[in-house]
Amino acid sequence: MDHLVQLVLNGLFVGSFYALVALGYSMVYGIIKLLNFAHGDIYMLGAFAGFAILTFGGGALGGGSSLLTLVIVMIMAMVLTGSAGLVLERVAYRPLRGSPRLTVLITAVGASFALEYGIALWAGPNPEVYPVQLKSTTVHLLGARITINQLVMMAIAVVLMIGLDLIIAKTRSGRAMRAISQDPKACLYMGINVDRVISYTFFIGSALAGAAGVMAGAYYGKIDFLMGFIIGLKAFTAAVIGGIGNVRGAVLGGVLLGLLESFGTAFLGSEWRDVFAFGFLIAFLTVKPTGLLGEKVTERV
Amino acid sequence: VSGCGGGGLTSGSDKSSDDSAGPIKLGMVAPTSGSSAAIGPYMKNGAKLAIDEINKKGGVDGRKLKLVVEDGACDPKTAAAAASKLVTAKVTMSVGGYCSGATLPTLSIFNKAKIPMLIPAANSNDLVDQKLPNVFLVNGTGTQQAAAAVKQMKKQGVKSVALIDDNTSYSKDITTKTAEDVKSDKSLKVVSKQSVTAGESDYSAAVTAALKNHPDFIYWTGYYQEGGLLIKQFRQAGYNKTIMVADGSVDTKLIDIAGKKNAQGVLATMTQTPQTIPGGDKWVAKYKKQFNSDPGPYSTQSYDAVRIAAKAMTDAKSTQSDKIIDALENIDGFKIFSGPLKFTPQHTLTSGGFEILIVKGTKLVLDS
Amino acid sequence: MTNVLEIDSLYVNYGKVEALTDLTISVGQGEIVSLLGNNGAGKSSTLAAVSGVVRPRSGTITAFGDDITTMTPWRIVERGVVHVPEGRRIFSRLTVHENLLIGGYSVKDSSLIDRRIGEVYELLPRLAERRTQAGGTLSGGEQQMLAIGRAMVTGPKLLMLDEPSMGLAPIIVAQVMEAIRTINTGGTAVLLIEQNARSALKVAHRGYVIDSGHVTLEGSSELLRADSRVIDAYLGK
Amino acid sequence: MTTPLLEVRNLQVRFGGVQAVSGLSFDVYEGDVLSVIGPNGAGKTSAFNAVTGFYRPSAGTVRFEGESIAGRRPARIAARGVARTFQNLRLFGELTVLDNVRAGMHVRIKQSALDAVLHTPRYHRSEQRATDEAHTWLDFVGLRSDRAWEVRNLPYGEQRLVEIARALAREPKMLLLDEPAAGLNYGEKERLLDLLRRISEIGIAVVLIEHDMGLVMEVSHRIVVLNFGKEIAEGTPAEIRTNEKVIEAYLGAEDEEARHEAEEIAEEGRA
Amino acid sequence: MSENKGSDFVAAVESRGKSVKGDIGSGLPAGGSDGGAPGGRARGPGAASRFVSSPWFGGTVMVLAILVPFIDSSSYTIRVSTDALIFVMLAVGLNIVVGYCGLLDLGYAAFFAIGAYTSGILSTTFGWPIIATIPAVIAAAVVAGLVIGGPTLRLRSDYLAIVTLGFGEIIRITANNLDFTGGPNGVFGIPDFGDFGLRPDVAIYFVTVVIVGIAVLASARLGRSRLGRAWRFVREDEDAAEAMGIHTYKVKFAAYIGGAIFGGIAGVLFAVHQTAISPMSFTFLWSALILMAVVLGGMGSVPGVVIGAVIISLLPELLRGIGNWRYFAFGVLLIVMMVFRPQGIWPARSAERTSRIERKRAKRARAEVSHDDATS
Ligand SMILES: Nc1ncnc2c1ncn2[C@@H]1O[C@H](COP(=O)(O)OP(=O)(O)OP(=O)(O)O)[C@@H](O)[C@H]1O
Ligand SMILES: Nc1ncnc2c1ncn2[C@@H]1O[C@H](COP(=O)(O)OP(=O)(O)OP(=O)(O)O)[C@@H](O)[C@H]1O
Ligand SMILES: CC(C)C[C@H](N)C(=O)O
Ligand SMILES: [Mg+2]
Ligand SMILES: [Mg+2]
Repeated sequence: MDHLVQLVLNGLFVGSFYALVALGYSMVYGIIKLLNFAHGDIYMLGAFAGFAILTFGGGALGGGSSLLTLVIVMIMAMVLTGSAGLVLERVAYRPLRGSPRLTVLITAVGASFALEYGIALWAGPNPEVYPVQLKSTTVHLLGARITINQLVMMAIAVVLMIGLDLIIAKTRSGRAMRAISQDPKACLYMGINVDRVISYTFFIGSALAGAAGVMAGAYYGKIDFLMGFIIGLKAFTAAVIGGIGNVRGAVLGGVLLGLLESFGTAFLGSEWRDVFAFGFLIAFLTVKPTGLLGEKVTERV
Repeated sequence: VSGCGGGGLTSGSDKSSDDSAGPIKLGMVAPTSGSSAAIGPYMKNGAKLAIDEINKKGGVDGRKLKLVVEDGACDPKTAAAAASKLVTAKVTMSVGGYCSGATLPTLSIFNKAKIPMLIPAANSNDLVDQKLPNVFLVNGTGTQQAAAAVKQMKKQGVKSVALIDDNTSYSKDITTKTAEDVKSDKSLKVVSKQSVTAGESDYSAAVTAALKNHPDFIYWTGYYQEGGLLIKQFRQAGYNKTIMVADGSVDTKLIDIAGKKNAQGVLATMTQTPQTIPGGDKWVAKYKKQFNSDPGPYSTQSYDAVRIAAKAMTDAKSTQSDKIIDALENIDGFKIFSGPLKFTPQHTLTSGGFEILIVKGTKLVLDS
Repeated sequence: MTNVLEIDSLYVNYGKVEALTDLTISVGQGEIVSLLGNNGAGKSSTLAAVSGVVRPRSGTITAFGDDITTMTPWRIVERGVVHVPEGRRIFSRLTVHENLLIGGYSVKDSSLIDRRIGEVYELLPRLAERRTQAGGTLSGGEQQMLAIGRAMVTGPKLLMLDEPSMGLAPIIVAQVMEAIRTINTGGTAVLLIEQNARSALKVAHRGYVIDSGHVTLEGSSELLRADSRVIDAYLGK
Repeated sequence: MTTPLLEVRNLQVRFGGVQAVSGLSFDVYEGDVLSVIGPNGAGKTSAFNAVTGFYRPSAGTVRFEGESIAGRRPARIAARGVARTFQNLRLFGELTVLDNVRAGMHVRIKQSALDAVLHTPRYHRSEQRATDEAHTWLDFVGLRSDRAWEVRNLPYGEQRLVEIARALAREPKMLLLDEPAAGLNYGEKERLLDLLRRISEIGIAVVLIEHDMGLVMEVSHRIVVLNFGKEIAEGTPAEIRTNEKVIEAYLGAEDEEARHEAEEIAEEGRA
Repeated sequence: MSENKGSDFVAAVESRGKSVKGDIGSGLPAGGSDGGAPGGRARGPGAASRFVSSPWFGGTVMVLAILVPFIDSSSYTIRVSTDALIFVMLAVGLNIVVGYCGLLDLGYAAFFAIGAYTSGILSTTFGWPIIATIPAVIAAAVVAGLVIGGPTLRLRSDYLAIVTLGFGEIIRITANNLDFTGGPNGVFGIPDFGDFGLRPDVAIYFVTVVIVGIAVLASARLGRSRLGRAWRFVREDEDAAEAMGIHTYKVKFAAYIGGAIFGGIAGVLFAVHQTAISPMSFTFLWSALILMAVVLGGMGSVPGVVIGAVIISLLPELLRGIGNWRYFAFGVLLIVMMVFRPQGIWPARSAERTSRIERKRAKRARAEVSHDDATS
């Protein structure tokens, strides 16, 4: 029983981390259907930005490991990665907006390489250790252990999800995002500044990834230039499973993936974890071909 | 029918034997990109140090040594291309090879080109299983390391052990061999075997699974990047018994990542290194002076590989493959960091020279 | 300044194809002006150039006294020049109501948007019935109504309609033409493209006939309706 | 007449709460030109979609040549000899005109993948035939544009013709056309009218959805009028034109002005 | 261009018909289908592009490939050329799935792995001659394609992408975990086809040239067949294809299986060439790189895809010289190339050779009574 609760908690926590990265992914993905293979690298960039700020500006920030310092660093890193996202969009994605969708895949992978090896050139290929790390008390929940930090991070994921969901569902910009995702050209007739809305989305998506990167650094303690690769794939998986372009779905997808991994490890052993998770997802999609929350639209002919 | 690339289409290899002129080239395939990109420079510097020393003393047979490094990226295809590039560059010997998986396809390339290999790091048994005459391992094998690990477990009177690897051939090799050794012992039991995926951050699922049956000893056989995280996450999960790591994790970064407190008392199976043997600090200082950084994993083995290569060529009085191989097989007692060198008939080290290290403060030191 | 729109010597090309060559037309305050022409004559291209979706090669476009030739589409919409493109371009996964809201994207005052949407529902009750249905699942005619309604929410001062009667039942065509007249009496100038030349000339004050990218005939609707060339080519009989 | 080619009985199509078609019945006989008219949203396209397999009917039967086809896959129904066009053009935009028409012949081309790889005589023969036939149909519909161009670069009216040629190339027994006259100008409608007649002449039953009354009245043998998913009238053009129910639902009876206008519009095409 | 009729109207329509989307509003977004063609696509085929789509081009490339060892027979050149050819085979195979049929496959390396492992295991553990493993590889690829394609090919776009990605990972991890596949060490000591009196690597190179040459030809011919057209119909508009009686599911299946066979045979070549295979060679990155070759070259265009594969395969090798900057430069170059050639390096050109068509038309005009009296 305790063990089972522990598995659930592990899964929820890992899942909420995936969700955090998947949120930004899903936004960008939703609006321009971009298979943004550089998203994970923006996350990595966020982690390194936080690292640099803490290392070189640590003194100015008081050097303490208070939560406040971390929040400030996180905001700075978010601005930085958000801007990086803007530049990336401008340089590598916008010029290809009228071309077949998959061409952007090339520039995305190109950007991914450039970011990874750019950081490797700058910071060296060795992993770095975060100068400030979260220390946390463990609490017991139904016999399983979880730390306050973990609870906080799960809460952050949920809050962000609700916030983004509201933005997308209720606001003017959100509606514009959805409209662009369906027919960007038609949006011009509506007076929507398509470039700006897409930039805005990229900024938010990348800033979220940056925030997740700083959190990963502060929580796990280790960062390296390839840290974004696997999590980028997981975020992609979560975003699709959740239902394309649906941020609520992205979070659910992330959590589902986390739980699958946790239970897969327990049932089949850790070496079969991903086989279990992917096997389940494939089976799931065959039964429900539009993902967790993707609505089923009878397409008109 | 021969082009500017040299060699014919029909000859056994395109390596022409220009024996006499110019420096003797030593080739090294090492990762400078990909997930093991950090290791490349360590190996390269180690080899460079040895070459400089040897050249300062007049080189081999009056000819200078020259190092040619190619990126293998820890990827089989890239490594194979790198090896071919070295063949084309006419290296006399190979002193590289870090990832076993990426080194395997290079064996036949070097073999067909008749280039003897001294592999400084990669150490899967599969490398010597093909019994290729040109392949020599300078690092202790998984079997030897597993034996050292089990010896330590017994010494501590451990009853149950959890083995964790990272699913790569090197790592799994050690856990498999360890499990085999453990099986032959009634008092000891493997209660959990886990394989994690390198490159992730959260190993709580594996940690939970490993701790399910309450082991008194954990042996991690992967690299320090994940090793550090695992130690930290095991400690966070309340595990306070022994954790031991294998040589891929021996780097002070392990302690940084795990956190100094968490890492205290962590053991490691490792061949001797200058950091741990008396007098080694002089070597370390020299390395530091030349490269302005600390030596890292496999700096020493690469250093030794070059020295062994030089020794063999000197003994053979030739740069011809057969003669070098003969000379290598006949080396006895040549001093390298892991002890006096003598190759077994399988071309592995007679004694792996494995020792147990322990984390004390911010350093890994010999466990006394 | 009596003309809301002045197009002067406009040239538009797609790659090597010249769609408009030296096209000059104008729309006066409170006017309904129709564009007639064969398939591929350049009618849609004219509207596209005005709304900024296509960049002209040369020539000037002036709306309400401002040069809008090189302005971005959203700036042009902000000036009250609204284009209902051919092919409807409904946002298929947004609901009918959301489609109307998007029409109000450039309107800052949300109560104004609500009021205009109310008016649209009144004018086109079919849309009110379907307000939560996804735009893509509407019937062809319903989509056309939505496209027109959506433009009305934008609050146009100059409304450009590209074949609004396409796919509409006769009774609705009459209604739409009536609606155009109503919108126009409210002070909105209208530039109208219609294959249905008869009803177009009935509702319009003036018209232009375009062929191969430039104007070949212009005049009041009565004049055009009586012109033998127009009768032969567009009205029949 | 004998057994109908197409027999639709009590057809129903629903989407969640929307009953798009509720209990529609009609027959199509060989040699027929049948028009389906009705207000926007009456369920005409939905009925087409149910007949051609794109929507699954929620109830009712659809028989083609006596065999039930309701709920079959569109490809299967098409293979039996039912071809259609779409209300919004559904051409293969990036492919050439010829390739678009060859699509219609797909099921008739006898050629295996191996033939293609080895370039056997059978391959050359079948390709040749496909090309020839494609030209025949394009000539038949009177396409003037170059057939080697990507179809999306053609003027709209020409694209309509390509879509019809593609459907004809299927050599169907029955052809369903969803608003083929939409977006065509006067002259092009005239040509379409002629084309429809010729299609009927070569023995293909035509079912037409159209809002252009001129065309409908001119070409149809019979007309079925739908409203709210149900048939409200059926008869010859003359009968339908004077049917009060139809005038009320479709042409507008309350409003004299609108009715007048509608009639005028109807007249226009007849010229 | 059309010599018949000669009316001004026809000429006008035709000159319009040639239109291509050029510079419609700079920086404006264009939704998928509005994207438009690259400048010149619908223009009459220029000499260069006519050459590329003619059999001469294939022949020339083939001759060049055969000449490589005679120009530079260094071990390195032979190796990277062989690698590039194998990559060409993969790209051409994936092009069937992605380029022709429009199915986004992110796990293509799975079939590559299945081919390599089947061949590797049969030839080492069971001692089969390598050539004899090819039928078994084809069978294995087909079975795998059926198993994974069966339930999933109904999925649209990115859901299919995830499923294939998952499939790729499942295959790799399974190979890593099972004993008979050699676990993480994989299979080694794989024999070659025999040396035909040549240097072993040169012999492998020539065998590869032949097999890949056949494969490229076959895929190009498939693309110009009934099945190839059906793939493109499905890619362009599934519903319209269905309405034409094309069983879209079967057609997608055919593409998927076809791709699987190409991938499997490429796997055999890879196994022989590497002599040692392990799960490390079949990672997601590989699938992504193959896909990139297809997109970079020009989806659906066989010459394009061949060029794309050669670039993706050789570029990192060419960049070896700049050391640590290698992958950084690779990334930047990818972006630059794509921004300058957004449709791919050699995009598919769907326009047919006008001459042949016009010949037909002229013949017809003579032979038949024209129905289109309405036009004149
Ligand atoms: N996106 C485009 N790419 C290439 N050519 C185009 C494009 N849009 C229009 N054209 C060409 O420009 C010319 C003018 O087209 P336009 O759409 O303005 O005509 P139109 O008068 O609106 O015709 P229709 O009545 O068919 O809508 C035509 O020859 C057309 O083929
Ligand atoms: N997938 C769907 N989901 C919900 N409602 C639908 C769907 N498809 C059609 N409808 C509704 O069913 C009704 C009938 O639509 P249909 O397209 O058949 O009309 P139609 O008679 O063809 O009209 P028009 O002449 O305007 O094309 C419409 O009110 C439409 O909104
Ligand atoms: C730690 C290293 C000696 C292991 C090496 N990477 C291998 O794969 O064999
Ligand atoms: Mg138009
Ligand atoms: Mg309809």
